[in-house]
Amino acid sequence: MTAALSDMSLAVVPGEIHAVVGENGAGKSTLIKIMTGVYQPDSGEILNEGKAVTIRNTHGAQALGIAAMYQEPMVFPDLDVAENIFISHRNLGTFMNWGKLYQSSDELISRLGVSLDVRRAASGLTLAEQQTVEIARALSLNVKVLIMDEPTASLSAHEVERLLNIGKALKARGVAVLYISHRLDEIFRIADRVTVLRDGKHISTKPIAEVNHDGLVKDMVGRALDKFATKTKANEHGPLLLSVKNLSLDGVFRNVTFELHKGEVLCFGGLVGSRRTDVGLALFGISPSTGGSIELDGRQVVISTPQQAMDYGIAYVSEDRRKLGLAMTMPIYANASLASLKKFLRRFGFIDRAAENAMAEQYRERLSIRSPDVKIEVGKLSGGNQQKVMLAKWLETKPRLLIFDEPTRGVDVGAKAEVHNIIRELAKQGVAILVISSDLPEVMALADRVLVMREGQQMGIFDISDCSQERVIALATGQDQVASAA
Amino acid sequence: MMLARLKSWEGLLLIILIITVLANAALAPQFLTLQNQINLFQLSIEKIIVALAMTLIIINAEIDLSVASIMGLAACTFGILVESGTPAGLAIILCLMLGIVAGAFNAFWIAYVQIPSLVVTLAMLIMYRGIARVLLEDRGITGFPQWFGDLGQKAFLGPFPLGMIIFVVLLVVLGLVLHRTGFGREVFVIGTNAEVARFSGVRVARVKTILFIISGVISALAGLLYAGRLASVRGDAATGFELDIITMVLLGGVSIFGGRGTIIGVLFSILIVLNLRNGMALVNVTGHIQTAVIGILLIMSVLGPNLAERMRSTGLAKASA
Amino acid sequence: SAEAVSAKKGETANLVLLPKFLGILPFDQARRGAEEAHKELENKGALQYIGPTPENSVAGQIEMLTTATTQKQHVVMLSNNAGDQISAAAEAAQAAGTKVVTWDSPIPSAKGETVFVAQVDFTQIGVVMADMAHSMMGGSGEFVVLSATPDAANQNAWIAAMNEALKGDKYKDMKLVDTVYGDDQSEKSYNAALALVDKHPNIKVIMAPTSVGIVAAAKALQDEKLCDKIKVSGLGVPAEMVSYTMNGCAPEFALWSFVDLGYLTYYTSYLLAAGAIKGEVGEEIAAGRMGNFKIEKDPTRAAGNRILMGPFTVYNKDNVEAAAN
Amino acid sequence: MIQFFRRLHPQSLRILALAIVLLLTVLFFASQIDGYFSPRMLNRIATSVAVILPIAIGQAMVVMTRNIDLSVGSVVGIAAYLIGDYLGTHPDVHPVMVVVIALALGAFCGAINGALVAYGRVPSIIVTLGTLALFRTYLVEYSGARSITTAGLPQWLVDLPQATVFSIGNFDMRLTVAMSLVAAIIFWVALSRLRVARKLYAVGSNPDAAVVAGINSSLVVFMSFVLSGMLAGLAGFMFLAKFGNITVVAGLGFELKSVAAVVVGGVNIFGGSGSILGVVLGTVLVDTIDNSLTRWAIVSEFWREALLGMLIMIAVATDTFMTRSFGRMKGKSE
Ligand SMILES: Nc1ncnc2c1ncn2[C@@H]1O[C@H](COP(=O)(O)OP(=O)(O)OP(=O)(O)O)[C@@H](O)[C@H]1O
Ligand SMILES: Nc1ncnc2c1ncn2[C@@H]1O[C@H](COP(=O)(O)OP(=O)(O)OP(=O)(O)O)[C@@H](O)[C@H]1O
Ligand SMILES: [Mg+2]
Ligand SMILES: [Mg+2]
Repeated sequence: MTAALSDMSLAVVPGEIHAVVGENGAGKSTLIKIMTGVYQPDSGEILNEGKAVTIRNTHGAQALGIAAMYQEPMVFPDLDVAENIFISHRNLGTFMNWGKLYQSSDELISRLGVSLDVRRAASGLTLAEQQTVEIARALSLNVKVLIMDEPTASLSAHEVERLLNIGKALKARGVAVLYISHRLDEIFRIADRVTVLRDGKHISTKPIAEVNHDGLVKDMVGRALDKFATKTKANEHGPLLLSVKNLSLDGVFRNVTFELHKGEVLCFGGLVGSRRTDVGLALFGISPSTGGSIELDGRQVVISTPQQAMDYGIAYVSEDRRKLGLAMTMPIYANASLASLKKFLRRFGFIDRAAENAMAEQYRERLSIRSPDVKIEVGKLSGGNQQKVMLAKWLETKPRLLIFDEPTRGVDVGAKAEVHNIIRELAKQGVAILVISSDLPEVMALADRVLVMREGQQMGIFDISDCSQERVIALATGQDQVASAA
Repeated sequence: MMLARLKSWEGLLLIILIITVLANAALAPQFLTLQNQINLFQLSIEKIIVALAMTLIIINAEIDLSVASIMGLAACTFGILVESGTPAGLAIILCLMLGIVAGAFNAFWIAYVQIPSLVVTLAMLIMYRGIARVLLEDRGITGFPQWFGDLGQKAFLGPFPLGMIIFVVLLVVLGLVLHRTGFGREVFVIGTNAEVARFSGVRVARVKTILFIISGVISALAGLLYAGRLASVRGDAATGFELDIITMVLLGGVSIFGGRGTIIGVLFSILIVLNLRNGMALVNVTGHIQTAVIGILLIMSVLGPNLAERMRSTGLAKASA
Repeated sequence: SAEAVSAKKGETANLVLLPKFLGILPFDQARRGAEEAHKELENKGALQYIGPTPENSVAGQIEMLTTATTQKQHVVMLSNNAGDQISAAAEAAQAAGTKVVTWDSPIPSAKGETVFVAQVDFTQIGVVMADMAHSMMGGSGEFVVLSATPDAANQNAWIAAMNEALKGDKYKDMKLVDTVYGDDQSEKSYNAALALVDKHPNIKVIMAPTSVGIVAAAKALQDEKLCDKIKVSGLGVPAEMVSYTMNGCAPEFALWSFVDLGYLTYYTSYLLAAGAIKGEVGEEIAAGRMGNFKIEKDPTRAAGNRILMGPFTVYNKDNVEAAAN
Repeated sequence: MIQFFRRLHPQSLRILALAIVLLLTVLFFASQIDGYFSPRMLNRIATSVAVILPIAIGQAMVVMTRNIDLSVGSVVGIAAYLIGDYLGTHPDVHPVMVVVIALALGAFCGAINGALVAYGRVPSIIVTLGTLALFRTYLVEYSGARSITTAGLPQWLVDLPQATVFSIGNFDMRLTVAMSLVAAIIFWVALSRLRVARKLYAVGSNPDAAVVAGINSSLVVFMSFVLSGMLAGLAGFMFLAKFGNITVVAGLGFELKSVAAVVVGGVNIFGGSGSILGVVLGTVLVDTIDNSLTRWAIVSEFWREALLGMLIMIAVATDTFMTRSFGRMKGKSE
């Protein structure tokens, strides 16, 4: 067994935002889990204000003023939002003061500029909302060091902006912020220093002024990488595949109308909670629509179960790989073949394990999934590599229509480029692609056309040549209405 | 990694099994006789047959507490049918169909209405047993055809009675289904994370329905074997078997949270429990102590490796510090 | 008739005393009786007292009988809780040379059973139960039965015998309105007794032919201050019943000696093991301090032989205190 | 109406549904059984619920942490028997002391379970399946086949089931019922108001997150078993007082009974949610069905169990459907 992390040195200074970058599986999350006492280091030491300390558990970390937001949001689904925020506070008295609890959480939440009912049970929260809860939780503690592990992975431009502002505000208050992200543009905007990890090793720590994008990527990946360009013109595409008219789901979204051709990439832009995911789920038959029509190849179809959707050649790559995407305790090969198991069945329903393995191996190479073999439990992989396994699962179904929901959530620059290449490649092969993404540069890089949603309504659909990041943001936030009203 | 772990679990069980067998052979002279070896299976044959079905159910992250009541219900129904003049062959078929219906009824609430299986089968444990009671009231029924009793008691193939053959056949069939087929893979995936399965196009409700029907029909079959072996039935037939069955499955290393477990592990666990009970009985250990020993073994089989693991890891930490 | 067969001391007879389950007094008393006889006869073999758990009684008894067969025990003394379900195992035991002597509760079909040592005549106990009810109710009115489990063969036989007796002219004004089961658990029997009282407001007697049921019912009626209206009777252990008999909740009940039952069963089994008797009708045995007993055809079952122990004692205010101590 | 649903917490929806089911059940039996609405009937159900309620509350707390305690029946048996035995030789011990001993005995058994589950990391179903047998075996061995009888108990204990705190008309508030209710209220308040008690929900809701939030999950799980054992000890004391005659089978089957009460009471069997009020309603509902069936004239003794199972299923199903449709109404109103 190799060490997940070795020879790591890192110093954080009050009032500084320190970014940590590295490929998937580089050991970033492991590093912070050590700093917060979730894991114990096998060797080495942690110094706090010059003194060596041992952090045995989260409490030890909290006592030192270290708090963290983890990559996978850690919320309690059965508790309401307010309780989730204040769960780790110790000196709030013996008895619950619900009134005060709700009041303080309301204040915290509104300080973040979000609207979220603090009395709601956390079970219904979207990933982004869960992240909001985590931020509020970290803020509520009087922290000296705040660690954020990919806080923006599932946020859209608008929320990212807000988060970065919170980061800056904390910095101004003298808090040391450790910021982990795969979105390099964010890092250049807020970080003071940046540390690069590769394969569990410390590569470099430099002031931000001394590094540029390409240099950083080179440090991370060990080689140079093309920066992905913004598309300005739609690609050629084939005949019409999907035609959606006035698609609605009671109380969730209404009147979504678009067409999608073979080989075309349609991106759904919008704020978190704008119900893009729900449109995807309706097309995939998880929560069937209650109004409107779906036509495939010119024939009207009803999709009420995922099996039906898959029979029509539709695939849906979920945004929540932990809960909906992968069987974490099962090996890579079993996850990869899950959606296309039928292909590997022989007489009497026996699985052709050799063929299954070969397929999984092939994807391991093609998507460069970092793992010694395909028998590894998926849960043991880093986030980005898990994402690739999920992709493999759906690619193997050879779909005609592929719905990607946040396809590069938590994926490093290198892998992200690979995923984008795969998507382009698929489009070239004639697969119709629908990408739900909160990452605007990603939208700009992939889309032939862009559909923007806000609060369950379709705000507009336009060609990439008419599109700009500003226009998407304006439509998604409703600023265009403000503007036209003024 | 997972495979290695499972292997080591089974290795542990195998060691326990060998120790048990050796100790039995040393302490009880009659232990190694063929008749005793057959008796050892025959006395619990219904439980171990149902344990195989229960393995699939628990790996699927469900539980079926109603198995023993379905056994009783099938046995009593058989009694009533035969008593009222139905040919025994037809009665057998009707009872197996009853098992299918009972399993499907469980499945309806669990898979389609989505009430947790623990809740549903707890209620059905009471209800199916109650129906058996309604059928037979305070009577017992005997006087089944000779051949039926013989099937339950006498050697069927070589020295082996029918029940043992059914057990071996089911062991192989269910083992293959679970570990080698697509259906088995789906059982594991649903047990690991049912939502992931649903989002991958697995017909979750259908798989669960099939499993509970399998459990129902195998329970009914076991109930019939029970009726044959004892050549009589009563309203309380097979009462309380469910906990023994679940104990065997869990000792076999099947995770109660679903997604993990092997048929081989359960086979070893069955062999351990049967041999241990038989050995203790042969040296005149009373029922309570037997149950307590199985209980201790159940706890220790998980606790022991856990403690060893912890000592190893703290030992390592100390060594490296 | 022939001489009663006496036991020769010091033979080797391996015997197993197998009660319905372990942990309750009557069976333990039977063990004491058996141990007494074991010492008395200077048996060179062993006497095992083993039993299943209550929740696994049926399967456990079958398992233990089969194991005893494997061990080539000479005789298994069985208080049968499995009804006819045990007959296959009992027949297998007989075929392998292990005799099965039942006591307390027989195998209903007698298949696989050598002889049943009956504590009382089952017909007679029916009459006594009917008589006790008769005297407590003043000869007329409604009464109910609170039994053990629906499958308890001896209770069922006694209740059947009582029903038979009730057909007599003497009892024509008495009506048995319900039979319920307390499963020989205190709490179930207690609740069942109260439910009977609510369901049948006019009952005068609760007849409980089980030692657990009768105390539970007596306690329930006493707790609810109903003893002046409704009486409890049946079969009970004096030590457990004394306070209820003295305060009038259970003025009369019956029981036999389980110690004696164990003692007599042991003697019978010892003689069978030694080959001194075969268990056939007409044989007579000398059972130590208890005197001579004859094997006869069991008149209360369609088949099977029995040794009738008898008599039993009806306890009331006058004798219960002495028996309790 | 819409406003009303809007303001309700999901947990309250569940309780509302349960209360309606209970009401329907009571109304149904009232139409079937003469004199059903009587203080006597109320007393019967109340005293019967009093014994099982503490066990159900303890079970609920264990279930909330994603565990299960199948040993409660054996703990009840041990507590009832050992205290009865002890009182036989020490009749002068103060009643309060007796209750304390009962709680301590139960807590001790619970601590064994809790230590194995929380610190030994053995799944609770395995631990408690084992201790279910172990505790019972200990009792059988210890008892030497003797039963505890009322004759060996001090008079105050024998009279305890009749002891009445106050009476309203013909309804007597019995002391055992009061004790049970007080226990329920204490735990109800504690679980909704006491900060440490909220950790129970947190641990059951998301164990990983609990670790990260700095909650000592092991301690929480351990304590839930100790409390469950303690409450089973209390139930054992009440069992002894109520039934007086204790054999080694005392409390047999309480494990499944308490699980039934807990799941009917709306505690999520997968942990994280549930309320004591729901557990009280669930316990009362199951016991009401049970007690009413034994008094329903047209139902023969042999039909009782079948109907009990069926009615529990109907209650659970009705409650599920109602909770879901209330949830939908609430959703629409938002
Ligand atoms: N529970 C675990 N057991 C063993 N190895 C693990 C475990 N979790 C992570 N690893 C391994 O440790 C290494 C570092 O993982 P880590 O999650 O810290 O990466 P990361 O830099 O956060 O990546 P990402 O950007 O994808 O989140 C990876 O190789 C991963 O496979
Ligand atoms: N576990 C789940 N099972 C089924 N549906 C889910 C689950 N988790 C989330 N969803 C669905 O996904 C939706 C989340 O989509 P949301 O309303 O946030 O729109 P979105 O535009 O996709 O936002 P985001 O950018 O956060 O993905 C939820 O409203 C819900 O319907
Ligand atoms: Mg990470
Ligand atoms: Mg989404």
